[in-house]
Amino acid sequence: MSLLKLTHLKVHFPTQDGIVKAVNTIDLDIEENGKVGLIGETGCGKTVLGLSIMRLLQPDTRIKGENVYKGRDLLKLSEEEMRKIRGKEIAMILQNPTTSLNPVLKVGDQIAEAIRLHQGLDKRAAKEKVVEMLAAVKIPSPEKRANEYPHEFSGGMRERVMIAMALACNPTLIIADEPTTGLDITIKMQIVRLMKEVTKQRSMLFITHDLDAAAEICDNIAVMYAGELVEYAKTEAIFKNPRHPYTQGFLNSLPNRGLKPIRGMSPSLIGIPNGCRFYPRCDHAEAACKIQHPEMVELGNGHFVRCLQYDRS
Amino acid sequence: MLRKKTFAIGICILVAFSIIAIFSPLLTPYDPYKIIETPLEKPNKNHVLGTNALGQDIFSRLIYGTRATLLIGFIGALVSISIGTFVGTVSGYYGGKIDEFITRAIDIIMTIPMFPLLLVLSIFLTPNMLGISVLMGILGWAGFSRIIRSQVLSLSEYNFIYSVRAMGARDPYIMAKHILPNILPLVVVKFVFAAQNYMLMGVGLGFLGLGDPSMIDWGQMINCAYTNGGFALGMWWWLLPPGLSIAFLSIAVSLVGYSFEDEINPRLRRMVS
Amino acid sequence: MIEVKDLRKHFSSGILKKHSTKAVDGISFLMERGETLGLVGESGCGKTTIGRLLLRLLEPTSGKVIFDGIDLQQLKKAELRRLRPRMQMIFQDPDASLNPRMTIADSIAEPLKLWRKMGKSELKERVSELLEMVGLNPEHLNRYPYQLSGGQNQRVVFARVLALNPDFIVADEPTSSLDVSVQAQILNMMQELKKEFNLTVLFISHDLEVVRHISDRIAVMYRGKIVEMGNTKDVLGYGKHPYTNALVSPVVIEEDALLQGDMKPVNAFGCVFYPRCPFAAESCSKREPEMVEVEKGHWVLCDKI
Amino acid sequence: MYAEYIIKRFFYSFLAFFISISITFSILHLMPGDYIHYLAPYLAEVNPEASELFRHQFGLDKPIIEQYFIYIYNVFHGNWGYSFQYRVPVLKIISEKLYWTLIILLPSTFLSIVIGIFMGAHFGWRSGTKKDLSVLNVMIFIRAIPSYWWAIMLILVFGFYFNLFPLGGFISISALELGINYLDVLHHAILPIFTLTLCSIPGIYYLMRNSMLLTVGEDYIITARAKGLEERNVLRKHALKNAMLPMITMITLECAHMITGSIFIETIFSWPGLGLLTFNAILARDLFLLQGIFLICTLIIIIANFIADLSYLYIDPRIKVGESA
Repeated sequence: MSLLKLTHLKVHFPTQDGIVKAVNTIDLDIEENGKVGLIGETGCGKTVLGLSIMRLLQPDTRIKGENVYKGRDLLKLSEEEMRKIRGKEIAMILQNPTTSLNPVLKVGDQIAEAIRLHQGLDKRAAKEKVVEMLAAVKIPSPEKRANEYPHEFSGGMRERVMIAMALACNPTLIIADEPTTGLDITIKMQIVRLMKEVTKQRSMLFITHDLDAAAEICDNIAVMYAGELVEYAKTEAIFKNPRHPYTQGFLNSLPNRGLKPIRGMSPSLIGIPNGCRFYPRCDHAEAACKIQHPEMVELGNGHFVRCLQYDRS
Repeated sequence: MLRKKTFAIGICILVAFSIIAIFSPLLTPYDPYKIIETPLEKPNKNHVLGTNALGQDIFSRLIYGTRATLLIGFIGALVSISIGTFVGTVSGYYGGKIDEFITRAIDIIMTIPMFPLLLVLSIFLTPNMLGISVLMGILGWAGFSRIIRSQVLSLSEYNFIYSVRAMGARDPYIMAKHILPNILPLVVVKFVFAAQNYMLMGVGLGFLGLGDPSMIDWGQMINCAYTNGGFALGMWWWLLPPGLSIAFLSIAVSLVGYSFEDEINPRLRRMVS
Repeated sequence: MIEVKDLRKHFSSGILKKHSTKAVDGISFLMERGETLGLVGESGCGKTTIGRLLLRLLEPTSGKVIFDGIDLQQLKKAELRRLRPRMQMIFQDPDASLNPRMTIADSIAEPLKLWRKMGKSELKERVSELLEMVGLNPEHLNRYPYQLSGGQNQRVVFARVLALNPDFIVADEPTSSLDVSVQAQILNMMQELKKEFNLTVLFISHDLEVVRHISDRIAVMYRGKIVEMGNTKDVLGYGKHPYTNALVSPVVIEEDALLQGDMKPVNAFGCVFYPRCPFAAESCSKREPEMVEVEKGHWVLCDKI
Repeated sequence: MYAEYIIKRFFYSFLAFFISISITFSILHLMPGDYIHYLAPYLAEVNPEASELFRHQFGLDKPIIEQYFIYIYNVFHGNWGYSFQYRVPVLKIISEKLYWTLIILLPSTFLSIVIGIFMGAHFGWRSGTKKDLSVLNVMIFIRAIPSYWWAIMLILVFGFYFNLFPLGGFISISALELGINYLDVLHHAILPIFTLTLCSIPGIYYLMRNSMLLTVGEDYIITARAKGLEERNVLRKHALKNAMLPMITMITLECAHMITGSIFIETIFSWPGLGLLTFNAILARDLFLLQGIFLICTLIIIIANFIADLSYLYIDPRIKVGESA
């Protein structure tokens, strides 16, 4: 059953240089207990997508489409109703734990905040819960650590705090934005395992550019390029049988898969041309690609691709 | 858009004041020093703003007063900004022990109140405008140099400074060619605000009776009107014009400064993954 | 080409109480002409410091760097400056490696103006030539860094560095802020340029896979020390040190309880890796291990070998 | 770490005061000419013997190093010299006048900090709205007009035309008979306090607004929202404390501005505090008194600074491990 269903989601916001079309017509389904990996490179709009689900973008952002969570369209809720969902129903792990934790508040208090707010616990009960959460993310001597400040934690430990904070109110859905970026490799694997463990009974949207991490955690993977999804499939299928030229190129450019680059660079999200967005970098490009914008087509078995090679309708 | 307009207005007013200052002799109907008429005259056909207690033409004095104020602001700002830029750049660029020493020294200098010190010193100095404005500049560079230092420091963290050094460029070259152009906008903004500050202070000194007696300045005019009873007698044409002039000038400088500042402040960054 | 002897760099802070941080703690190695040495390690292990020490952009606490037979520590400032064109550095964030107020053409021309006497037309020609070499068009010449992408800016940085025909380059994580599809472009370009210019490269990275592709030899660093060094194949295929193995096939090793970047040793005597080592024995905490040559040219810093 | 931090701060405060003393000393001794001519020009001309006596009494015939130590000793023992104008020890008259200055300085410092910070935080949080921009413009306007001009204008409007407040002084004539009455003093103090507060608010407001603008964009603010916190709690619990950090130093720097402002305002309102004392000392060229005033101003600022440094201990956890100390 679908837990979160994005339909024709568009997120645009004005800047001095023009309107940034960060997210353009995205349809995405997250099932109950499903883990979807959202893969994309810098500036493809994946963080904006995550924030727009939580409605945490600046007020001048224009969001269109539907964003249905448990039968309710989040975009139509009042700010107060939305606030009650944040942290409680849907929790978010923001990018970069160093800047995402408040430097002048104790780690324990930052976690307790959400617990007290959503679960109405008193100070002592909340504190117990905090220690429990810190222990759940395997932070050693949690009682002591709860009273420390973020700068006393290492990068990996801060990431654990972010996870504990997200888990604090037992949310149904977690949106994790690049939780492994910037971590050293030995620590990264620990975080990935931890995330896998704590999301066993939950749904998750895992936003990352790290394919290995996504492969470890997610059942399905959505590949995003220049503000739209270009491929969506089971994790295995993405790795073994990528169909979109971008996905293929992306995989091949990984250092452990041959380091074969894709030529050119990602387009800017301002003033995107018609036609296929990957067209200028694509080796399979044809004349039609320049004019016709391809639609998502299903190749069977839950494998969707946005490419004219397959879109022969 | 709005800021561009305020900037233009501010600049226009400033230019007008400068023209008044430069061409004062051509604009004044009377010699501002000369005692021509009966004292304490009300505004009339001959004297737009009447005459003061000595019988000098207030309007002419007002026009001449522009010079002193603008000069004090400009010279004071020039001195303090030059010293501040130099010290701040050296401190931020070299870092290490030099920086630590300079930073500590500035911390300490900043706790010494400049204006009371200026008053103490003014007892010894024969009041002359150039001396006073240079002295104000010398006393006032510390806070500014701290701002420049932190800017240079964050610039030095950018690797382009490192890579030019790795290329074998000399330090003075790097400072002149790579650091200065990058801090210049900040320097300009601070210059404008410093000039405003020194103008107000210059007029303030005049008001306290510490101005250059050989120059006409608005502060002395206010002081004169205030102490000679212009206030109690309700002679607004004597008291108001110099005060309004400094207020008007200061607002103009403010407009320029804040519009500049808006321009150089890093825009709030938008989030695109 | 490069010889490093027992290099140390300690940073100290604090006025009443001195806190000393051993960023680089007794490192020695040799680099042959034309070779690429990959220096791998986690953030804060001191690898960036080594890069800067090698070019004497930082003064070491002790130890020697010998560059092509010249002891850098003995040089006067002016002598060192004259040597600068022969050794260059490339940094992690390409956008910050270029002066935002200079055009691309000016940035590339700068080293030439500093060191080579050239006429205007000759200079222009050379700049275009360099630009083409790194795969950019003449249309980029009059742009500013913010108008270019990260990958393009890194190309500009390469052009600028190569303008002086250096012998030795320290590349400090040149691709880690780039996207993978662009990273591959830059790495490939680097390989080509390396051959063309017969460069000796110290390639600093935290990404083993990247280093595997680009290096002839690898040195693995942990907390200011090189724990393993040898040919790429040997180190990555038959790694001996437990830390190297943890990097290659991430087994779970305990996270350091200490702060990142804070290099205070847990135990002044023992092995640096002792607190996290799955094979640690009692003795490891007491005695500092010594570098052992397990095979020819393959060194490991571990007592258990 | 606490101890190291406090000791360090104390040391710097002490050093600052020490340097101020050295400045006053060197002003006295390094200025060109015989400084007795500055101090007591008539005395020096008319009566050379008296001026000799004077030199001797003040130890001015001793070697300069010795004088320096004597001077420092004197300053730390409360002997700040003698006011020619009032014929009393400098410290005595200063401490009398300080009381009156504090009556207007303390309330206006408190008020302007509270109002400035509140407004800065409020509008920095909602920056870009119409209200924010108009408040900003009003503040720029207030700031641009010098304090002495505000004082004159306010007296004109509230004292002269509306007759709501006295034109100056600190007590009414009736007090000569009835004795000093607190309400009467308060009535006199309101306008100077108001003026000083008005002139000090914009500076603090502007700094706080900028600090808030930077804080609003921080990631941890988004984290707080993502937790589902109410907007006012995000502001109160997360933004305010962080935005306040850089403010503490700034506020103490503003103190110097306020002291300067009070010199003008007291003069115009004839308020019998340090400011008016300064004005009179300048008129009478009472050097020792001016030096004393300078030292006391330094001392006020140093103390304010020290308090600010200590308050960082409570508000900035990073100091405890000595990172930003």
